[in-house]
Amino acid sequence: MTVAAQFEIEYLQYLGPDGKPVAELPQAFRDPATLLPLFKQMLYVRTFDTKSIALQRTGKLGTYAACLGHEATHVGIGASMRPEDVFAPSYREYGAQFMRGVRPREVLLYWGGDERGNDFQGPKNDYPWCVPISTQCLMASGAALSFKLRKQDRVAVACCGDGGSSKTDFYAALNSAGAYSLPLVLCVINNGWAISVPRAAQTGAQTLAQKGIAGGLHCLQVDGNDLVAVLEAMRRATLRARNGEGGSVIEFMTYRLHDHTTADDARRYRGEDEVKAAWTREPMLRLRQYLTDAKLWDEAQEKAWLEECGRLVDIEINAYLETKVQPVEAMFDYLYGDPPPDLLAQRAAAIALDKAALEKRNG
Amino acid sequence: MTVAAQFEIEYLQYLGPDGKPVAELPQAFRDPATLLPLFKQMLYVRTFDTKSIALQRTGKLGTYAACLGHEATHVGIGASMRPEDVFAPSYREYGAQFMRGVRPREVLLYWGGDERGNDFQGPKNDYPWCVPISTQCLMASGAALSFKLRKQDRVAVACCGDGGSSKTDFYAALNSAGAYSLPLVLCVINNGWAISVPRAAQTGAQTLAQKGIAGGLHCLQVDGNDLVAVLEAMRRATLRARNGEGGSVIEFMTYRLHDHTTADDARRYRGEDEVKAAWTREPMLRLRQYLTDAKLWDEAQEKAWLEECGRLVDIEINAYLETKVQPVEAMFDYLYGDPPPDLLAQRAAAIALDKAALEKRNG
Amino acid sequence: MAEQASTATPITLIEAITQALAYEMRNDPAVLVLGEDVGVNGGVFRATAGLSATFGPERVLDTPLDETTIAGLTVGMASQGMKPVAEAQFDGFMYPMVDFIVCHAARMRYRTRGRLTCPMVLRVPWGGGIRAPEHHSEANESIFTNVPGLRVVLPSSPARAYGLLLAAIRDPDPVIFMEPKRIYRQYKELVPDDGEALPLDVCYVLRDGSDITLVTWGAQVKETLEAADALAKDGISAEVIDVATLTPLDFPTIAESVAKTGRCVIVHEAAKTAGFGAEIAARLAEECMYDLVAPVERVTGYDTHIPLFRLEMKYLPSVDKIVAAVKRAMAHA
Amino acid sequence: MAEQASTATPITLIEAITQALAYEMRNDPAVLVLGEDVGVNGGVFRATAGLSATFGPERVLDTPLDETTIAGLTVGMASQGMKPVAEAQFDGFMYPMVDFIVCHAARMRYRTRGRLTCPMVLRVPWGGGIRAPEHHSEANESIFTNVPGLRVVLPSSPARAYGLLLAAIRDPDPVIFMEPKRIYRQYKELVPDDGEALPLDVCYVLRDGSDITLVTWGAQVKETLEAADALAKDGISAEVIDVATLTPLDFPTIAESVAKTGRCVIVHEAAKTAGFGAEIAARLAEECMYDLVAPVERVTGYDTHIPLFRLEMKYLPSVDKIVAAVKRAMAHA
Ligand SMILES: Cc1ncc(C[n+]2csc(CCOP(=O)(O)OP(=O)(O)O)c2C)c(N)n1
Ligand SMILES: Cc1ncc(C[n+]2csc(CCOP(=O)(O)OP(=O)(O)O)c2C)c(N)n1
Ligand SMILES: [Mg+2]
Ligand SMILES: [Mg+2]
Repeated sequence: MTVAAQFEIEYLQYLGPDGKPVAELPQAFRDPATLLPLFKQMLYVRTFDTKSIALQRTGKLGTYAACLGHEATHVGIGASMRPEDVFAPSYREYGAQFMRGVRPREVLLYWGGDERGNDFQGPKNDYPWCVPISTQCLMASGAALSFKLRKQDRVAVACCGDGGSSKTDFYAALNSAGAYSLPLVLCVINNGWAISVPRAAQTGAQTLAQKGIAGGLHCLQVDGNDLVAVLEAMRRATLRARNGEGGSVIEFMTYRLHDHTTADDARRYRGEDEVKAAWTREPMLRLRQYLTDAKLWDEAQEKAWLEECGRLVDIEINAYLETKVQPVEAMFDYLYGDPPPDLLAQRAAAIALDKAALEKRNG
Repeated sequence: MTVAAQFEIEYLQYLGPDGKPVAELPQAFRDPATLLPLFKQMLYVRTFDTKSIALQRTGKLGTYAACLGHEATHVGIGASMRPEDVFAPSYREYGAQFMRGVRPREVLLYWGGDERGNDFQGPKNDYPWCVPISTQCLMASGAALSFKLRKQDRVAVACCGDGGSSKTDFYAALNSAGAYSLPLVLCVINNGWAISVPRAAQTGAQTLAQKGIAGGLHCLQVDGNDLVAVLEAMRRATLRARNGEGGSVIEFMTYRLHDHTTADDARRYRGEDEVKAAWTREPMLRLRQYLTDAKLWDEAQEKAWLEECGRLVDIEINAYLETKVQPVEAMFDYLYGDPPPDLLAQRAAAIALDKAALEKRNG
Repeated sequence: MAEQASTATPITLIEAITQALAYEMRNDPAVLVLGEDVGVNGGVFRATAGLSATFGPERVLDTPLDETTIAGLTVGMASQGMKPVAEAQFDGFMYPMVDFIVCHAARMRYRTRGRLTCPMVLRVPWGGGIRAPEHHSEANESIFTNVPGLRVVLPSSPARAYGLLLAAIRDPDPVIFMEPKRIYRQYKELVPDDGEALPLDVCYVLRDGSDITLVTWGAQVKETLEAADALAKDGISAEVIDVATLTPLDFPTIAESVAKTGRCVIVHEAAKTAGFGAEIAARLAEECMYDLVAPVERVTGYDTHIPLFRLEMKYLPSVDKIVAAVKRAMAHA
Repeated sequence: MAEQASTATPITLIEAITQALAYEMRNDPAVLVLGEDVGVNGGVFRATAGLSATFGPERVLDTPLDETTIAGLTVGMASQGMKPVAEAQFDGFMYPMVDFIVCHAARMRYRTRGRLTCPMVLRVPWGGGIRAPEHHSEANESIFTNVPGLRVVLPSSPARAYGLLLAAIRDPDPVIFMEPKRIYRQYKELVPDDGEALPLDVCYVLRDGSDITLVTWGAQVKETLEAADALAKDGISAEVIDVATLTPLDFPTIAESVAKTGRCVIVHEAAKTAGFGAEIAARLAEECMYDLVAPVERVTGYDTHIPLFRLEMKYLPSVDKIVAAVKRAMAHA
């Protein structure tokens, strides 16, 4: 038999679900102290997530996509990027975005029905949340192409889900990244479900990582609940990107512990057992154990930090709740850099109508 | 290192460019006599191709996409299908289509600007020529899905080019074929060029066959100038499909010996040397030699058969040239099964206009 | 739920959709449903609730998450003798389907001179007003209205949803079936599960009037009828037409009304410029000029994207906007 | 060829495109060109001929064969500070780009409140009449005319092609730039390579007249001007307007003309129903009713697909069809 090509996909895991190392930790992350701030960040993210869900349940937020269970993957990705890199999220990677300077109030504004949530005060070039699945991956490929053409030492990182890895835009992203050898890292966050559709129904591929083979990319599958594995995978991929070795597809194996969004009811389509089992593998548990074993963390510290997180998140929530609705003209003011006359006339009419309505209401 | 997955892509070649076997021929094609009718068909296709180009050059045909150099791949694919299977061509696989009963006059009508060329009198369920690249692959996947759902023992076979394998629709086809485990054979005919863009610029993948890995499909790379390799690859893939083992991606390595179409001038973008080298590997040469060595073919036979081919093709050309232009109402009559009143009014107006113009012209 | 299909309780528009799907799946084995989350989950709006349980997963297919895939598989199946009813989960996710709809669905019959056809339906929850996230609120019917070979249908009541969906599935050609999600559960009405389809190229006169014709479709039918009520109090008699089948358009029904009233206001939630209202106004300018005593008006979404939900109601046509336009028209004699 | 850019010989429309691209690539390092076969091959219509040799392959990118890819990469680059000019090889291959154009290009500024923008151009050879294969002859401008945030431009002379393409590249927002391929090489005119852009929201009055206004765009400008000549012989004075920038539309220029002439015939090659002509007729019905002495007419492609080339000329508007419509309009007083 003549062989035309051969491939092998590596799997990375360092911390087992019980917090014990299952392999020698990579050099860069061998000192547990480097992990501590990220663990704290994961706790902060979970606090934010919990409070956001509560906010939605009390009618103070629109539909919200929780990130429960994804904290290690999200925070690890964010931690692996440089400020000048560009991040292209889907819609639940708050952990990564906070690391890049997106403010929680911006997240809330977006899910609260206000476009200003996308006007990040921190990472000015990062992409906004992206509702059309996986289109962010291809835009990120375009961003990476622009870096390469301008010889900028920058990497584009995009996230999508297991469902998103079926989307043609995801394939277009990896195809183009391969064709142009781009500094692109495609992070496939496999949380087992795309709303109600299980991973197995998305594709006949054994791993989602292997999709990268289709474009000649570097492929890795990692335990996405293991922060160390996430960091190591991202380290390798961003290094390759910076060295001109091209793009990567990384599959992060994690689990969506919450409903798809607050508009969803996962009990319709998935069993309790599966969720229960997933809770034993969730990312906080093992990292807390590992840091506790390393004498870097204890219950008291956790309690204090969670209180601090609550306080910090509440500041953001209040800032969100206090943000006034945009004036009616906001729907006209960001459409064109050079707005056409007809639009300006509509704008004026809308303002007049709004004023009249207000006056009517006020008697 | 923990390995998540491993893959190997097999390469098939049986007849070398010189017509000598390079490996033991597969059982099914060991008797050279089985190859003879297909060789004759390849010669017929080349005759048709040559005459079609001439027809275009003399203004009797519109833009025409030649198939020079692809004969083994095309004829081999067509020969491997059953009548009840469905074929989804791109736009140059005449060799496959003739095997399925498409008439040369239909090919000419299509390129001659007449929709009736797609109204195949032979394979009633085959797809028409498909100009939007690779969309036929995804339609074929839908056809395969319909076979599977209705438990029909039928296979869908689609062809696209090396360029076409970059198209998102191609990826969607392989993704869906994998997800539903469909009886689909995706034939990627790698002729080195997509108009002016070389294969290397399409993707970073070492082979195009490996794209199938992204969907968990069976992958093969074959020498597309070697009819035996083509037949064997198709035999394996269609067998898998019929056995419920799912879809395949086969990469056929061949070469586009002609310009992309008659509207193209390949000298603008590719060197003479490459073309010259390709002529030494073209499919007729080796098969002729092999059959000659097997005492099944000689120059006299070839001469006689080519004459017969010329005669047969001329009948088709004449039938094409004699086909009257459709009446003006033809542009209305196949739009809706149940045409709406406004359209019927436009139809009547168009007929009246046409009649008036004719009368004016005739004095 | 499919099982309740034949009971005689009033149902909502979304239940009427389910009822029609279930009816036709029982009636015709070639009919199947596909889309994201349409299976066990029953669709994000519950349009396919119960169908998987009743008809099995082979007739209610969850697809991989890719709209190109849904469109392509649908065209592939339809051209091989099945009658697929595909779902786009939301209006804003329909764009990747445009290529297959325009290049293949709308052309299959034409291209092959009738040898292959494409009897498919694409169902799409359509329009704004439900406080949903981005791309869940778009009124994008005019992407398809200039494409020959398609039918674009947009029902606005449970009964019309039922009858028109049956008609759409039975039609031998591709139908884009847009469902005004804002009124999915607005009210219930009795919709006998009798399998009776409605004609596909007919506009519905919902209210008779003599002073002005209000032409609308989709969720805006609600505001338009409310506006007509309000106007009646002011002594203005408005005729209300639900276009329901945008293309091919039943213009004669509109023309007949305008011949009577002499005035016309067109209401739709899509952006104004080149929205489908333009076509109706154009036909009026071509064919009814001598009937018109007042300029035509369009009350529509502004020429900008529908904002996120904090502002969306200010974008949409409202009763006030419609009433104001009618009053302007009534000032002409 | 880029090198000939500054010579003072008359050039064709397609050469004017090349000249504008070369000018702006010299002028602005952020500008780059991408598409299928745009590199060494210089584009299937030679629009980018010579650019790769002059500016190098890093500014003239051949893409993998996928229009989704082209659109996505373009939006990605544009949102990161480059000014990409993408080419769709033919009109019929533009549909897979719709998603990125509508969901991202047209919304980038809006969605991010101006934080990110999308200054890109999508060039598309447009329309029928060149005896080309299937999907090479489509007039599909109305796919985009109802989409806020875009500009749709369609020049019809070498000088307008040059000036409008420069304007499109410099515009801070996405521009769909459709090029009437039938008249790519119809005639030559002097187009100084002075880098002067034309305004993007202006209709061009190509011929003054007093009896009727003919409104058109693209290749049909040719037939419309010829019709005006023919009508002049019959004593009918037709004003001819090239819309050129469809959206945002410069309606005042059209209204002003109709105020003078009282009659209007709109000519375009896209199918009639919901073609962009509908928008112009609608504006007339809304804003110019009292000026009109005759019903508006649209002379357009029929509501069917443009046939393959044996019949395509019977589909397209012709001088005869335009003249007949004008004569009908002139019968009204
Ligand atoms: C193009 C498109 N189609 C459908 C949807 C609706 N939708 C939102 S999220 C989702 C599932 C996504 O699953 P996955 O990619 O696995 O990401 P996850 O939500 O699990 O993080 C779907 C179908 C969408 N947003 N965009
Ligand atoms: C969607 C689409 N984009 C562009 C084209 C124009 N086009 C026709 S053939 C071709 C190249 C195809 O190359 P390949 O897939 O390798 O097939 P080959 O012609 O070599 O057989 C291109 C770009 C098209 N037909 N469809
Ligand atoms: Mg998921
Ligand atoms: Mg090729």
